[in-house]
Amino acid sequence: MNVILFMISCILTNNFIFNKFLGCCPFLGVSSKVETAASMGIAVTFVMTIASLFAWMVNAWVLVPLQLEYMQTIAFILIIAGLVQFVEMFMKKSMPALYSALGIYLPLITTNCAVLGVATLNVKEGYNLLFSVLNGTFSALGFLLAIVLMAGVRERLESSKIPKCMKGFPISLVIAGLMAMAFMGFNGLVKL
Amino acid sequence: MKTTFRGGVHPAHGSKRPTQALAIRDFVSDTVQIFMNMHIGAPSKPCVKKGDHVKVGQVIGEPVGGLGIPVHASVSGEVVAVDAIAGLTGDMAQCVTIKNDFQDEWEELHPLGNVEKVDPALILPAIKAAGICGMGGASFPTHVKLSIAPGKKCEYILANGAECETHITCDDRLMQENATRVVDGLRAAMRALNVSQGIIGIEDNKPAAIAAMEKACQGREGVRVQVLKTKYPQGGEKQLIKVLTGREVPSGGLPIDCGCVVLNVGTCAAIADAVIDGKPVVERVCTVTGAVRSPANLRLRIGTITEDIIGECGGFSTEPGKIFFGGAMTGMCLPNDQLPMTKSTNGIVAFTREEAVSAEEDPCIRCSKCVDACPIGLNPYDMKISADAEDWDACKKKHVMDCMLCGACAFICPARRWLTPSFKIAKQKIAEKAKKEAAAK
Amino acid sequence: MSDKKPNVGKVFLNGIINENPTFRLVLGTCPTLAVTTSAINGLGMGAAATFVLLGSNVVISALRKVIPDKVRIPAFIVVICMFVTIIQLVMQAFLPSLYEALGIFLPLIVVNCIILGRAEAFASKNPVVASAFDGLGMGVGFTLALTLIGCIRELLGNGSVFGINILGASYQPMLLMILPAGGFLVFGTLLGIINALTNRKKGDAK
Amino acid sequence: MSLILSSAPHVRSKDNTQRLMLNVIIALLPCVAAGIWYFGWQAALVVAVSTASAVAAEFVWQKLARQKVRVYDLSAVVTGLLLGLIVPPSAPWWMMVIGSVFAIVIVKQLFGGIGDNFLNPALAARALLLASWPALMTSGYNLGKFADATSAATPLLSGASCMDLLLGNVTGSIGETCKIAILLGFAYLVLTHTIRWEIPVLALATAALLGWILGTDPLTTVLSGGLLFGAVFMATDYVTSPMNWEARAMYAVGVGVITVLIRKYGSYPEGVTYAILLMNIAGPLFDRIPVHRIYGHTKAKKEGK
Repeated sequence: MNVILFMISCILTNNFIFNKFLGCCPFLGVSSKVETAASMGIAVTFVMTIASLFAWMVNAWVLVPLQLEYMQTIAFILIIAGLVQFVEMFMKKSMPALYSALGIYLPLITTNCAVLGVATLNVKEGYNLLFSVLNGTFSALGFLLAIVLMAGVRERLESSKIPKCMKGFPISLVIAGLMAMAFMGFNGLVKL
Repeated sequence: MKTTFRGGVHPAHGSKRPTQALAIRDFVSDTVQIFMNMHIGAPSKPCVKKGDHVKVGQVIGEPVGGLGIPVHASVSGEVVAVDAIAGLTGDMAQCVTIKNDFQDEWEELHPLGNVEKVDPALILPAIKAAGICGMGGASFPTHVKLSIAPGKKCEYILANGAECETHITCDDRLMQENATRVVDGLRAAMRALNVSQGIIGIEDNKPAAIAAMEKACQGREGVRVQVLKTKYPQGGEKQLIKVLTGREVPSGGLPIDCGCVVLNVGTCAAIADAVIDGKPVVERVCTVTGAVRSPANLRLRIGTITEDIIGECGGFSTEPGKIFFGGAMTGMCLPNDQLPMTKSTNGIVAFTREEAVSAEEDPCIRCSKCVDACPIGLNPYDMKISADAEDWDACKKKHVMDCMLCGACAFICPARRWLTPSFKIAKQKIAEKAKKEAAAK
Repeated sequence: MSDKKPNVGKVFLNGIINENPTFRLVLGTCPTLAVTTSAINGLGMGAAATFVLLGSNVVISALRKVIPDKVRIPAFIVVICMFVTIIQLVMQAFLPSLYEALGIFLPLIVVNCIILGRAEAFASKNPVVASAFDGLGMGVGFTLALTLIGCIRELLGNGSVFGINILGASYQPMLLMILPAGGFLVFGTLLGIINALTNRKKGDAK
Repeated sequence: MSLILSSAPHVRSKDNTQRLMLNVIIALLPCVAAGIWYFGWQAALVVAVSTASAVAAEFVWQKLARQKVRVYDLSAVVTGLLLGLIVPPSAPWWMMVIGSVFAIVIVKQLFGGIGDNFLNPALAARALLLASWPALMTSGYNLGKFADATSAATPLLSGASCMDLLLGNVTGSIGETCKIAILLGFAYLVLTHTIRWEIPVLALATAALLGWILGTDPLTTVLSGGLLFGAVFMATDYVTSPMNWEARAMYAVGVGVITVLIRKYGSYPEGVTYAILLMNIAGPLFDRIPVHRIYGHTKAKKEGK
């Protein structure tokens, strides 16, 4: 039961975008079309899950025993960069269809703060392996939900008469703000 | 049994039916102008010249090409001009002007007699010789419609008596006064194609017509009346087929692709005239209403000039702002009152200045009334966005080609947006592009 | 650009005004939104980022001829990471409350696109001094923006600026402003206002 | 004779934007009356301030942005009225001004004005006020007929009888308490073809069903809190509800489900505000789900794929 509640909280209550401001750059930058937004979201989900797993293992089995915790950031970013490279190569070879859909987003993910963020958060919150991976997956699904909803709204607003000075980032931020306000409705939905 | 389709609107002007009780009366003017391009397809070739004397029913235009039909003189008298004049769309077309001598001298006719006994093989040639094309407004040559392509089978012939358009009541009166003729015409078409089922669809706001038609159907083989709910566009071909047979015309296809042929009741009556009496199309019933002193249902000789018709109806009641042929939902505007009516003109409506001025386009409020109203199930809101952006490819993806320009969305739109006109342009642009591409290949 | 010696002062001002990373380039949105719940947090975050930006720009510029092109991005990240780790440890030791307030966004400076962006766009192509001023200019621009947003949010959401009460005790704080949604809204409207002002300026110039 | 040439259709329905908005205003009048009856003159003041400031905000914005002033379309009046009816009767005037200006300027005009906003302006403003001043937004019901009420407990938990709920003899936001008034408005809107009945009915039915499964009496679910008001006046907002029938149905069900979930498990006493806002956001995606049937297209699709 706890696990399920945790998942819901990752997606809705503690949404990465609307509550933690992680992954805002792709959220604002890659959300003009629903299809690309969904692809980006799926790619992020993929990487965040694996990154959480590896980061936890490296932290618990390498950094902590060697008392190298201050090297955390550097270790994590290298893991993520390597992982993204590896995933990219692996996909190119064995899943060309998926690669052509997600390929261009993968390099962007290295500098997506959501990925490094989730790895760091997992350590900070002291999650065990299961919860780390769950946190990675479901936070990413929360990101996916947010970015797809955002893209839906933006597509709908494509034909609207937004004032010139608000076009682009400003209106996207306002949309995000209003969405964050609506997501506040989920507050307290999960009491952990 | 279903009596209606999904979507549609209720144009209030139609429900008033101002000329309901008006019986059909004849009117013959002293000059007629007969266009050679009254039907879809290649215009007919004039075969009379200035100074010729013609009789009623004499062929004055010979058919050209597969979709061609002959054109007949509608009055007897002298041909005073054969020249090109601007038609309804502004395009120049050949036109024969005849001065009526009021002798009403008829060309010799070749009646075939009782439709139930005539040789079915003779029916189609008789229809072609009579120059019949769709009288409901589409003006598609009827003999072509009834020539079923090999591999296709016609199972239903539907007589369209829905008359869902606003203002128009000519079919209503025709069914009341000439019910037997309509049934005869339907039976003739059924026999020509060896079809066993004929259904006459009539909206429930025409009880007198329903009663008359039901009576006329008694004892006739395979024909029956189906009462339909009053809603626009109940008389749309696609909607009528769906309601009467439960079938759907495939996208981009014709009614025959789902085993149906739809004939207007006026067309049915013309078929009956052609078969029983051998009479070609020289006259038709036409509703004249709106800002005229005494609205009427007139049986007019083809080619009667609008000004004369309005004059017959007592002239304009006030300064007109707009005159159009057909109903208010799909009618075509006239640039002046000098144009003649044609075989497919079912109504002439004059609007006052106030009625004619169209409101300014407001911003869309996404009320989705257009989506609810679309009888095809399209999303006019979405199509309009692409049409405004002149993104014709996107329009095509949103199925604008399935739009039948019924006007329901534009009618219902509270923001008064020009939905239907936009789609008309989009359809033209897409068709032009397809033509260009085909030519390039 | 590498041939010409860039004007140091211009480079510095460029980062503050014309290419302000927050308001003009809209980079590094995550920390901008996350830590600006108060003016002091915005200033702290800006200062930390400025330090990293300055350091990484100098080092990368110095090493720009040594680092092979193919591995330059990972190399840049390692350099940036080094400085982030330094500032993390320093803050933890001397400013523990600010360290807590900034939370995970301190280590996340590593993936702040401003820093990697400047390394790639400027430092890897320009001499050390110019790069230093570029880093400083960008850092100051970022800091100013963060502090401004922090001030607005703190003022409306708490009635104070830098912890000093301004609007008096009777002010009913608008809590939304220090919630995430408020961050998005303030940043978005501020961007719109700045766009409108610059557009008008451009219009005047024409 | 000069004749106007234009493309068909030549007739338009009588319902223009202004007329539809007027219909909504008329439908809201019973709620306004009930609110004043129960909560006294302060309720009238709240509604008046919010309506006036909404109209003023729209006017000033359109003047400043050099746009055509469209105050005459009455949409700002509707927004202001709606906002005034979903706050407690003791809401301070400055809060109403902030709410109305936010609703009109940020939620509506920044996106391009009427028809272009993606959230219901009144509800977004309520969410803003609720998040900003939670204390002011969840108390202060002891006015008018309830002046002597000892507690201003959250209206959902007060344990009032169904009859009290129906008549509005309970505390709550100004317009949401008297269900009879809301139903009157609903009937008017449906009879004038201003809205379609599907969204409110589906939303209420879903909420009642889910509430019943989770152990609440269906009638109480429907009659308590702001669900009925939201379902009738907010969820049916043209601009922010989906276009296709199927999408509207999904949207309505979503409103019902989220309302009950927030009521039951969330930290807010009433979830209908957020439920509708969230569905406003998801609406465009619902419209993309290809369930809408187009005449003559079923077979073609199968053959095509």
